[in-house]
Amino acid sequence: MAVNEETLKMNLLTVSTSPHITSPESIPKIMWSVNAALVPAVIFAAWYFGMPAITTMLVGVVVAVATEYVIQLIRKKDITINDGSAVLTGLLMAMCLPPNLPWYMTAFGSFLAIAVAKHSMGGLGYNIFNPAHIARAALMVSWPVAMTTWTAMTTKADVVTTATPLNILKQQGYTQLVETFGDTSSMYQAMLLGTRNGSIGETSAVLLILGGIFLIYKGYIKWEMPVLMIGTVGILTWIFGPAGLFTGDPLFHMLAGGLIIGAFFMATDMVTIPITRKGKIIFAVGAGILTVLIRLKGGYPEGVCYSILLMNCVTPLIDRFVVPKKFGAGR
Amino acid sequence: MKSFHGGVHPNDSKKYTAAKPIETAPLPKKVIIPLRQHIGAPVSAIVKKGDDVKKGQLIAQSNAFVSGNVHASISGKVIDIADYPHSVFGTCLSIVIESDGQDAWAEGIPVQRQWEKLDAKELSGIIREAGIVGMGGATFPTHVKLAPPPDKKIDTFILNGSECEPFLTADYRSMLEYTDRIKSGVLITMKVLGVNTGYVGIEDNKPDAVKALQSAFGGTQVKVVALPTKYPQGAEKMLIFMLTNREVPSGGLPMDVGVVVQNVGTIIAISDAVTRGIPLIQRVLTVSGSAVKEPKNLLMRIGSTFADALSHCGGLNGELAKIISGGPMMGFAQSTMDIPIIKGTSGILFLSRKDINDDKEYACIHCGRCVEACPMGLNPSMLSILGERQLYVEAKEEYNLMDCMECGSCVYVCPAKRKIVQYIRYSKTQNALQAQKEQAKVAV
Amino acid sequence: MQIAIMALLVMVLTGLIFGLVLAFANKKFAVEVNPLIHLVEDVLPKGQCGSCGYAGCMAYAEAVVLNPDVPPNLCIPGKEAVAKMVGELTGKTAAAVEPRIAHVRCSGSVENAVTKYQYAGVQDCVAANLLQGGQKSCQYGCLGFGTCVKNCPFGALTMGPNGLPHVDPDKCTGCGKCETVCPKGVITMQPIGAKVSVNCNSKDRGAVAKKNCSVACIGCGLCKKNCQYGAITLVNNLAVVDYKICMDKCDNPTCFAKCPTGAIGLAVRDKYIGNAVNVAGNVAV
Amino acid sequence: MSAGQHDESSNSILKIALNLAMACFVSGLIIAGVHFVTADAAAQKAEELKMDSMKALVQDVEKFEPVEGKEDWYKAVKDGKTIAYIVPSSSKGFEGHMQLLVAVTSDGTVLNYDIISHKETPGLGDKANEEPFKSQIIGKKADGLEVVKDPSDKEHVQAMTGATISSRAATTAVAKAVEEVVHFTGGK
Amino acid sequence: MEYLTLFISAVIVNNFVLTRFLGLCIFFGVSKNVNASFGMGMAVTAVMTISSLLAWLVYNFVLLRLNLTFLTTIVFVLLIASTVQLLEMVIKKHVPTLYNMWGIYLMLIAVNCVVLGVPLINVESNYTFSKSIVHAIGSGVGFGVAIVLMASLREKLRLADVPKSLDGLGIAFILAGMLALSFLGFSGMISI
Amino acid sequence: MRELWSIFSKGILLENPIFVLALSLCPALAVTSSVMTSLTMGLTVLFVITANNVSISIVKNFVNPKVRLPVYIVSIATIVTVSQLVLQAYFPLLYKALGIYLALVVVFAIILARAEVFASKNNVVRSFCDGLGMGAGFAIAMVIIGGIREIFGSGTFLGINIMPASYDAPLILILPAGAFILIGYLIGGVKIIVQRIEKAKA
Ligand SMILES: Cc1cc2nc3c(=O)[nH]c(=O)nc-3n(C[C@H](O)[C@H](O)[C@H](O)COP(=O)(O)O)c2cc1C
Ligand SMILES: Cc1cc2nc3c(=O)[nH]c(=O)nc-3n(C[C@H](O)[C@H](O)[C@H](O)COP(=O)(O)O)c2cc1C
Ligand SMILES: Cc1cc2nc3c(=O)[nH]c(=O)nc-3n(C[C@H](O)[C@H](O)[C@H](O)COP(=O)(O)O)c2cc1C
Ligand SMILES: Cc1cc2nc3c(=O)[nH]c(=O)nc-3n(C[C@H](O)[C@H](O)[C@H](O)CO)c2cc1C
Ligand code: SF4
Ligand code: SF4
Ligand code: SF4
Ligand code: SF4
Ligand code: FES
Repeated sequence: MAVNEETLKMNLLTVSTSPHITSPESIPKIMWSVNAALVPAVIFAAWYFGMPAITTMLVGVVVAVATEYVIQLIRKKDITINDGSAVLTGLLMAMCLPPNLPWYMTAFGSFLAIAVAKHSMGGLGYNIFNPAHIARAALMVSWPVAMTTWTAMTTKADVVTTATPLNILKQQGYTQLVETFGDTSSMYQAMLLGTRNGSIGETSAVLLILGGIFLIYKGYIKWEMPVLMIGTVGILTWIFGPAGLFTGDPLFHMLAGGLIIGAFFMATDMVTIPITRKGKIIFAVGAGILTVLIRLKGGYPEGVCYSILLMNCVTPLIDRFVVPKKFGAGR
Repeated sequence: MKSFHGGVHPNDSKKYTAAKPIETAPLPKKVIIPLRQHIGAPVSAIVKKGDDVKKGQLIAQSNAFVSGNVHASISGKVIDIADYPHSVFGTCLSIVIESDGQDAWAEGIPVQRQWEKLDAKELSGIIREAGIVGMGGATFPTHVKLAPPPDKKIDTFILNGSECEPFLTADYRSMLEYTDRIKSGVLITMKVLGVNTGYVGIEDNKPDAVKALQSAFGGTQVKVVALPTKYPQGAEKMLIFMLTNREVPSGGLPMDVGVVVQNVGTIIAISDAVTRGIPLIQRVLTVSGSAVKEPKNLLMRIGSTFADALSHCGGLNGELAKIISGGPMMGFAQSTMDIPIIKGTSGILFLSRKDINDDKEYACIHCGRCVEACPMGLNPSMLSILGERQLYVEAKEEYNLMDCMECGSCVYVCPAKRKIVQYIRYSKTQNALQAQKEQAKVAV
Repeated sequence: MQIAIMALLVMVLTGLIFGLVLAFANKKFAVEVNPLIHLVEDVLPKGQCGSCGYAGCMAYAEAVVLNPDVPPNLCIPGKEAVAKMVGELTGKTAAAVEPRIAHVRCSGSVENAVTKYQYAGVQDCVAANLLQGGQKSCQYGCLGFGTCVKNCPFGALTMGPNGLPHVDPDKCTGCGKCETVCPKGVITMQPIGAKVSVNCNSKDRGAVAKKNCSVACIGCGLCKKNCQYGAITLVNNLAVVDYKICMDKCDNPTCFAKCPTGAIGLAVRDKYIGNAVNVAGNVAV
Repeated sequence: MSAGQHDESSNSILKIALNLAMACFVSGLIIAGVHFVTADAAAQKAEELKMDSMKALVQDVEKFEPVEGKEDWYKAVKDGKTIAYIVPSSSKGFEGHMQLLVAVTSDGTVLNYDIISHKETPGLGDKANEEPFKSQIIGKKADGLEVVKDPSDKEHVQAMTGATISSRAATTAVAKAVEEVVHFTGGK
Repeated sequence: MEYLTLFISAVIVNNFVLTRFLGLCIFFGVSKNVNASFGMGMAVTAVMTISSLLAWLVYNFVLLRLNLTFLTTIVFVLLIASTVQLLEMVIKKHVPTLYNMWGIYLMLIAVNCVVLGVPLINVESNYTFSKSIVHAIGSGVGFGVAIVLMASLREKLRLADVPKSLDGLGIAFILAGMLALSFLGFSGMISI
Repeated sequence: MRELWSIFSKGILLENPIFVLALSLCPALAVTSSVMTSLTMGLTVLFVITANNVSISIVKNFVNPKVRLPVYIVSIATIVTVSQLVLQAYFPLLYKALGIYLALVVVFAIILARAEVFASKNNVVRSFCDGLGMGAGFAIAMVIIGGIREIFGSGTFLGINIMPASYDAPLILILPAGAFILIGYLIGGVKIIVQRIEKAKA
């Protein structure tokens, strides 16, 4: 007995409400896993686009983390830059930018993402809009020319300005698009592997899907979301093809633009999407529909960013009306 | 296999004690018997300081129906009646008995009785006399449950053998070792209730218990069913849903769907009281956790302290961070070891730092895990946020606060480590307080 | 010129038509709202503290205007001045409001009081109180999580580094909100100008109280003996001052001089000065 | 108790109406007066403004005369000869309608143009009214007025980076004006 | 089709609040909760439609004919204010349920930018009678959509840890900015 | 005199119509993409509000309460129409730049609000000061917003290039989204300043 009393005296027991055990998941663990899931695509981008892409990603991450640090210092809050969420926001934002963007634009975007979109609303967990996308949309209106100037790596040394596949589609039409690649199968191959033009992190569909599958396996994202969002885009683009109903090229649209990275990594940002599974499904389908609407009808060639932001706007309404079924409420 | 919505799969940690037969703890030198070991009207002492009492002697009672008699668990002298620490209420008026070392039975017990010869009313009377309350943790007086109001037609009895809480193995060992008493207990209860259908629900991580009870109940109306292992399988609403496909309505009780659920320990106590005349003075409990040297299943007298239990289990094994009365999901953390074991104490856990998680609490990131884990179909995220902002009325009126059974599944899965259950309890108390105030206002 | 005349004509016609329509409609569809309500609401301090017993200032304004039984002096933060104005507006006479101020009846700071466990949970007194009455051994003492601080509608409370709330006498309006939210009933409203005050809330027997906290009231009764006017009584092992007697009769209080623990003392308002720090510094052990 | 209660007499319907009518009368007086004073100045300024904007399009000109049978058309006259037609035109831009004033010689060469209202993005689409885009269009005839995205093609109009739609809108509107003028004059 | 385009354009693509800055006072003032915002949206739509209708008639049959367009502002504003006041009185007396739903907002909008702005834009753009009505309804619905969205966002932020200095109006503006940023996705979709 | 000064000065900061009272927000966004239009609108409102306050305080006793609102509106509309006519005649370019918002001055809540809460209860001199102060507060706010938007969004001030040639202006500032966000932070900033002042006073 003496043993116990002594221990008790030296070290007061902890008292808290039940439950007393919790699962090993934590926010930093989730955030870092998502970062890890992006690594293959990041490495590919560094190889394919070279130094400019590396700089952009670095600037994106560093400025995001620094901004978060300074704001938390000013607001006298706990410093949480280690939880990986700022890193993730910075990285995802950079991955949605054209590789040759001037560094100050990247920095401005990172700053906006963290300072305006995230911390003005209270920080991690409170933001309503996807910070990375808010930053992208803001950059898009701030420097539209730079944001739509794409450099392609024909050979390692030779950089020329060309258009992204979606841009070609919007401006010149489908036939021209296929011609650029030679034939459809080499087009699909380029789209899948990522040897095509586009934002830093969006090109390699395979690696992104790989990362996404890792997250699904870990249970950090729901498989329904990417599948439904990409599926919706596929079905709708197939139906509303350029030459009448059911003449579209769904495969192209599913692989093009930021859809893959958006569907796996951005439409799944739990902070800014509905909380229930059903709500998440509505979100994914809605985002898919809006993406197609903007791609086919809108002024911009790509709509993933805006479709996710628009669905962010309606998320509180979805959460209000799509609620879990209470046990015992009658069936 | 069909299952209820939600739930979680914590590491069951039953390996510490699952293979350990129930050991009878040595006679305690002193017992502290709280007068509140049940839900309902409080009982008052009918002995005074200095009185000699015998084991099984009635020492506190109440005239109210919803109440539970209290008996001396050892023989000896009453040395104090005062406030003592209590595992649920903080402190409680308790009768302290110093053992005379005799452990002598009170007059007239034990007896031998043939339960088949008694009618339902007599059986029910015996159960009431014996001070039996729910031993699954809720400590609701059993005779009350067995006497439903006439408009509630009971047609099914369920024995809750799921023991879904991690660490605990008391019910499991009891099912293996006290199979006969369980059988008679169940049959007695069914006779009292006048029902023909009975179920025993056991989680499928205890296959030998399923087998043992299946052979025991062979040839009776009682079906023994193996249920998927998932917390909180043992919560009565889930159990009833799994076994009978009935949903206890929101705010309702099992009797609203014609069911009565009892815990294994309760049933054993019923059997003991009816067949041997022994009131509820002892119970089986699990002493476990990584901070205890020899985890065990113990049969202990009501009123023994947690310190007694620990000393029977070889003392501490390294640094102790938390003591829990009950299981890790729903039990109560204690600040001292001088806490008496009461009728509802199903286990005592001595946990070290590594068992518990006291990570920093983040803001909710709306991941929705809690929503998916909640067996009651609530939105725990919202409940916690509203609690945090003191919007408890909104939590009650728009987010079904009162339906939460505090099972803790939501907290278990939350990556932000939010203290959801505490916010919920906070909101519940604040709402109750507000209701009281309003009543007072109306009364004025 | 012609246009100017036309314009004049159109304008006058417009005015006449709308005027007629409105005036007619006014007669026909009139439903009066009492504008007094807004006037009264303007006068109220808008702390929305609820000390008047209504759900916010607007609700009280409505009640006091429409219901002749509702007295004009229910707004405690507004003190007499507001009561008088509301009275004038509504034509009701206001009884005097006794000016009062919050008083924290606990000195069980981090150093003085014994702690029984490490609390891990929501940093809120009501929430902590759910767990065996909180981390302090003394069941009556301040828990120090600042629920009162968070709830004071007038920002009059701050949490001191010693784990006790501090009342800013200049800001405190005596609304009593803190009194209602404190789960331990540590805060009471005390008349402004009280001479002495008891800085303890423990109803434990002396020995227990002493064990739990070095500055507790042990109910020894020395203060009672030392008060010649009989203003002090012992209730549940705790000294209680009858402020009315005390303030009316006593000029030179001596009751506290003999107190062995210092649980009773001069009600000097600024006894905590120097202690006020922001709430963030509040960490209960 | 209520502040709204006045003596009943002032509340007769007519009185109320007259009250408002009175206010309107005073207001009418003032407005009519000011209008009387400013009307001429306004008309004159408007005319000046129009001339200024037309002068900006066609330099060295004596006067502008309305073209008969064509609403809002003007011809720029110098030494008694019509040197250019000033024609309003419009087309659909990125966000909405774009209104232009185009100066075209009678043989269908673009002299100059001015976008007088538009909803294009500032800093992007609205550059269609500035150099260097403008000089690409000036001097071209109908066949050159087509937007391309090939820097080597000097025959046609180069799209502004990031604002192809606006480029196309401006060019189309100009081309429309040219066509109409050519149709009107017969291309001489 | 033309009407549909006009309608959709007014509702989303050229949303008055988010791209043309009209009616911001109520947009920020009444967007604290979803139900109130919904009522407000309906009230604005109703009032806007009625006043556009009357204003069109007055403008085309009186002011234009008499060459008195410089009186447009004053006549319109009087017209609208009186109509709203009349409407309010009538509803209050005869359709109390409707009044409870959005009557309280009526007076708020008697003098407000959108309600005056839309009729003015209608006559300025020379819309036909039916086009004016469609435009007014579309603008009202667009206003309703924006204010309800805004309210739902603000309701969510009520539970967030917004910095004290931004709490309230500040964060509402920032939200509106982000809402406008999102709505840019629709730009170029329809041009009128 | 002191009292008049305090009536005047509260409109500038403590009760600034845009940043604090949040009235008349539309022009603060719609016509502030350049300093010139901001200033014109600011001065117009300054004029209207002052003139109207004076006018209302003169006629307040002759107005039947049943038509108070319409009469006030007539007063405002008259003043606005006069401004419209004058601007149209002498500054047609500015008239065009302000567009429909000039007509909308009629319904800017701040003007009616001052008429209702101040001018209808105070004498001419005080109402004049109040109008001047509120108008000045409005105009200053407009110029601040317009200044920031023009300088950083276009790199110019009053149309003159002032930023280095390498300055790459973010267009967001002259678009709706940027305007909203900018004003959001300005409101936050003013709130902090106002609180500081009030604290210092207490
Ligand atoms: C006020 C109250 C009345 C109850 N009445 C009955 C009853 O009439 N019949 C019954 O079967 N159970 C009754 N119970 C017990 C519940 O069914 C259940 O056993 C108890 O709430 C604890 O369940 P738990 O351990 O699942 O939380 C009652 C409980 C309470 C709190
Ligand atoms: C989340 C939760 C889990 C529970 N788990 C068990 C369990 O594993 N075994 C058990 O006997 N009772 C469990 N209970 C209590 C039962 O709901 C129910 O109250 C009990 O079986 C009734 O029997 P009793 O009155 O004999 O205690 C649990 C209750 C809750 C709320
Ligand atoms: C904020 C923003 C504003 C835009 N505004 C215009 C515009 O005013 N006119 C235009 O033609 N294109 C505008 N665009 C670009 C179009 O969406 C489209 O991408 C462009 O016309 C393609 O032209 P490009 O092939 O020259 O890049 C804008 C894009 C953005 C992001
Ligand atoms: C699956 C997943 C996806 C995420 N996607 C994004 C994203 O698209 N943009 C972003 O800024 N942060 C993203 N985050 C990080 C995090 O949620 C973000 O920092 C918060 O939105 C900021 O409060 C993501 C996190 C997870 C776990
Ligand atoms: S504790 Fe309550 S809210 Fe949480 S999972 Fe259990 S029932 Fe649901
Ligand atoms: S599990 Fe935790 S973080 Fe996730 S939604 Fe629930 S409360 Fe929020
Ligand atoms: S006085 Fe304040 S800090 Fe202390 S217990 Fe009461 S509410 Fe908490
Ligand atoms: S300290 Fe208490 S009584 Fe004083 S103002 Fe604050 S809440 Fe009211
Ligand atoms: S200025 Fe208030 S609504 Fe436009």
